[in-house]
Amino acid sequence: MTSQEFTSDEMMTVAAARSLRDGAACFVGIGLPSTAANLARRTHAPNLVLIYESGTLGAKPDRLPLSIGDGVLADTADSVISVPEIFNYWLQPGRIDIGFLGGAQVDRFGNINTTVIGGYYANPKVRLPGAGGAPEIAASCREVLIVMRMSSRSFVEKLDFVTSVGYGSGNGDRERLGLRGRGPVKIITDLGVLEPDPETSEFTLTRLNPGATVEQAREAAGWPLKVAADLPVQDAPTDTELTVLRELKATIDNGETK
Amino acid sequence: MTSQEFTSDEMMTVAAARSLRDGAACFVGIGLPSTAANLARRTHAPNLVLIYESGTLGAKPDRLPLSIGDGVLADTADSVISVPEIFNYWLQPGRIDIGFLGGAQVDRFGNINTTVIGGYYANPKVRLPGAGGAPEIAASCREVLIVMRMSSRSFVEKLDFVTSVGYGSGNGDRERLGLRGRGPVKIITDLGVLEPDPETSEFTLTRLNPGATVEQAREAAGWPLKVAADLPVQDAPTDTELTVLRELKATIDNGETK
Amino acid sequence: MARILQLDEAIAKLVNDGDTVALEGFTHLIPVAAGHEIIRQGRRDLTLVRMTPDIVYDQMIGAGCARKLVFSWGGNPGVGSLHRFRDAIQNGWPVPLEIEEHSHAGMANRYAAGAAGLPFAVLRGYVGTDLPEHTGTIKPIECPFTGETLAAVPAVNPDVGIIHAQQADRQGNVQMWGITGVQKETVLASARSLVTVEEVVDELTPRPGAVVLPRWAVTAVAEVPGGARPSYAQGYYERDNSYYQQWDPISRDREKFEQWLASEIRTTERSAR
Amino acid sequence: MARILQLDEAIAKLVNDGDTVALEGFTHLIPVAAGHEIIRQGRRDLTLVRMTPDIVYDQMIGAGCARKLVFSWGGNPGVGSLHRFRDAIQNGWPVPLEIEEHSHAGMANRYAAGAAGLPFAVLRGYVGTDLPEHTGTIKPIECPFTGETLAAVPAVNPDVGIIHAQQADRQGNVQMWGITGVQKETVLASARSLVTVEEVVDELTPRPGAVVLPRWAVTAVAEVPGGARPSYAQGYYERDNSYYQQWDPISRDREKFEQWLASEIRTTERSAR
Repeated sequence: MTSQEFTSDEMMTVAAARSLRDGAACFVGIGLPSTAANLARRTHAPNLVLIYESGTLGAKPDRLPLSIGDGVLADTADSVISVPEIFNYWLQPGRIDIGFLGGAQVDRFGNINTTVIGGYYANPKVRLPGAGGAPEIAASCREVLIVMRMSSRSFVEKLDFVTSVGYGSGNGDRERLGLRGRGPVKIITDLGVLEPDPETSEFTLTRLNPGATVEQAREAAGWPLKVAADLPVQDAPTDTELTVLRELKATIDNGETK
Repeated sequence: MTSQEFTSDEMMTVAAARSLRDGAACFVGIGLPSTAANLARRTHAPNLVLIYESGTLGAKPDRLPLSIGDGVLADTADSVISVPEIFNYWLQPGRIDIGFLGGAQVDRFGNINTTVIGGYYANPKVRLPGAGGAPEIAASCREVLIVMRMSSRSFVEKLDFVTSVGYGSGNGDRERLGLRGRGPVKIITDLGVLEPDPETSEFTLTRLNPGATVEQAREAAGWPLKVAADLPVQDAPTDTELTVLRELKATIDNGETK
Repeated sequence: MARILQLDEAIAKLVNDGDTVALEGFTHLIPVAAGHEIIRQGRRDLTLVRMTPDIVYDQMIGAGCARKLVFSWGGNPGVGSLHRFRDAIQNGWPVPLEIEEHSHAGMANRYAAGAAGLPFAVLRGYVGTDLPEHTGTIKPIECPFTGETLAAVPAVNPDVGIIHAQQADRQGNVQMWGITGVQKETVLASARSLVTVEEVVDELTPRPGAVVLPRWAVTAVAEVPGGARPSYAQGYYERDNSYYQQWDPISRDREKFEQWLASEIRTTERSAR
Repeated sequence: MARILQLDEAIAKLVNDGDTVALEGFTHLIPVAAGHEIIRQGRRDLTLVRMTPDIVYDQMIGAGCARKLVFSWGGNPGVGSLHRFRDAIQNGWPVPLEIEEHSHAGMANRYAAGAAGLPFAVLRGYVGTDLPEHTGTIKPIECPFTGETLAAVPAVNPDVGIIHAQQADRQGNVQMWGITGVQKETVLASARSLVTVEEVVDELTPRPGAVVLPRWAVTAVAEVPGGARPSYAQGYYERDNSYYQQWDPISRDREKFEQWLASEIRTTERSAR
């Protein structure tokens, strides 16, 4: 526990970092996932293996990388390999323990949209960046962590486009589709943590962030949010976590970039 | 022309070396092909690109390599790559100009057997090493040079096993099979050189070695050998060719090994 | 055998209207100067291929060079959207833009198949997503041994593949190091290739992690110091992160973009970036 | 996460009777000592996989370890036949040996598919040859885009993949350099893996052309100096060409071979070679 103030973003980052067990191989995107992974590596998980889709295996950056292809990743990696190799030899066979995903929209089964919003595919209201590595991260990592701020615009009843599959239309769908990873095990948000119901695979609020309420969470979900009977409050960031996190953030000057 | 004595092996090696034009990329096996390629690189083809299936692109050995995986190849190569890459990215797309093949048996269409002789596949009279890189060298190099000593045991009416395809059962077969390289353009032997008839693709004696006779060649072929109307005698090895060849051979002490 | 040319000469010789052109570089070593030269020479109707179209493709699309984009992630990394790209898709400005959209794994495999001389690649991908519904170049394929269904994607074989590397020697052998992405595959998959380099040196010194492309696998090399800016060239210069942020307001506004084109590309012999 | 073990301990833990085992190394870095330890521990009914079975496989087959051999080129390089291999195929001595025969391109792709978690690989291969008639693991496959027919081969996924490398660090990260063949694919395709190394060092120094296998992709590492003899380990020792020639008369004669087994393998803790 901390005596310091902290932001909801900091709470999300710390919650994500805590989800990374020492020694795991972690497929990291830029932004919050990279910050969380580097925080974990500096706190409870010194042997966390950081893998970036640019082809760096076991990067050990001494500052936060500014992009997934930052030179500090290549300089500090155990091995730098090609992009085809990272996807084919490392991601696809299920060698990577944990993958991070975010997106513009998520549904109750942890499916994600990073492609288009509104209108139709050829002429959308908002054109998002697209798939990138996400569909195969969602399919092949042993576990996936989704990190997104909650709002009824992003936690939606129905996705405008399925870019990456969580549990499809519910329990058993991953097996039916032949997806080999376990799927998303958490959605880490600014209000709390959601976990899939073991029976239905529907994401259910299982933990609140300090200061957040169930009502806020319900309002920020575009579907009737299920809430666990037992709803503990997450531990606030510790002093150590906050200090290390802020030191890390201070290593980048002009914003994170993918 | 030379004033020196030379062996029929030396004539074969020199004839093979002369077939390699400067700047060509050449897929080299150990033994005579490697000797010929290194001879060419030291005489008329200083920019010949030597490629060995062990993954060395542009090797420039200062002595004859003792095996296709000799350290001198890796040490002097422009690039050392994996075995899957050499076959997939370099050989298969038809990037390599010339490939060498030899074998225990060849037929009149330049098909080659390096698998089994006599009996049947599961219990042959002689079990040969097998395919190695040959089937895909035969299929994908822009041109193939076959180098073999002539004898009625090796130049046969019918192969006991087709390991590598020349012209199949005759003209047009390569196209029908979808093989993209041009096929074998010469069989270089200890008695002379055979080239495919432009109409039928049947290998025809087109050049004699100094001292060899048409009768010897006919006797050493297991099929009724066709002979070109115009049958020049190849130039004997020059003094330079012989000197360089013998210097090269002197760089290896205890025999060539694959 | 690689010829060493000036950049303008190389683009003039290698890139024709209507070609399929891939400029690759994964965050690192993006061949930006070559893209600017394509704009300067007024190429039209290109099919542009790139896993991660970012600023340089936004610029080429805004300048009207492209009729189609084949990609897997399009954005201004860390900043937001590519507004010229969106304007072309949504409003057909300055010309309509068709898109063909894949995932990174799919695109990487398409290049790898292209480099390997195969007509298609097989991967575990796209399953359960909406991509196959909109992208014709994703089809199911059955394993002839297990009966399992996987995804097939066709090879990419650009007419011209363009990359940036740190060094070439005087014979045209190329060496790059650091993050090298899908650049080797891009060159090998393409009918013609151009490598812009930071410098031409007498001899390449072998380096840990370096990728070497022999001269006989490359069509042309052009010495273009700073040719990857605002991206970076490891060992030469850092990424100019502020440029990516400054691009956003220019990209958002057709008029500002036209001004940028006029002052930074069309009236200069070589762009400052 | 790689464990650093003694060779005998590693073989005892990793290799079981009946397993499919691949010992790879293309001329360079052949894991001969590991093969000898498998003989010493009396493993039986192995399916042995190797692109280029040479002396060490002749020895393992002669010792009766194998029931099947999957390969693409079998011989004593530059010397001649593998006589123990031939005796097993033709006379079933000491036990019958089944074979599954491919080309190098096919085997390399089978390992690559295994490493990539795919059930099969596609290549331009085998067309017009007699191999598909005798090898059930070669099948035609049609490109879903062009209709062209290519060859499919199933992935190889050994129970145990064994390679030799120059170095590992104390955490079990492995580095090899020089000709590295299909060794990375062998480790990645296998359920379990053993890397024998010339030496365990405090820290791996990056080298040009080096292949690194991170510790979490390797099951066990064993320090076995000279473990690749009579093949070579670049930077450590040269190939012992005379050994290959001396092997021929031993291999030709069952009795001499039995004597060799007794004196060089079964009665030694670790073979001199």
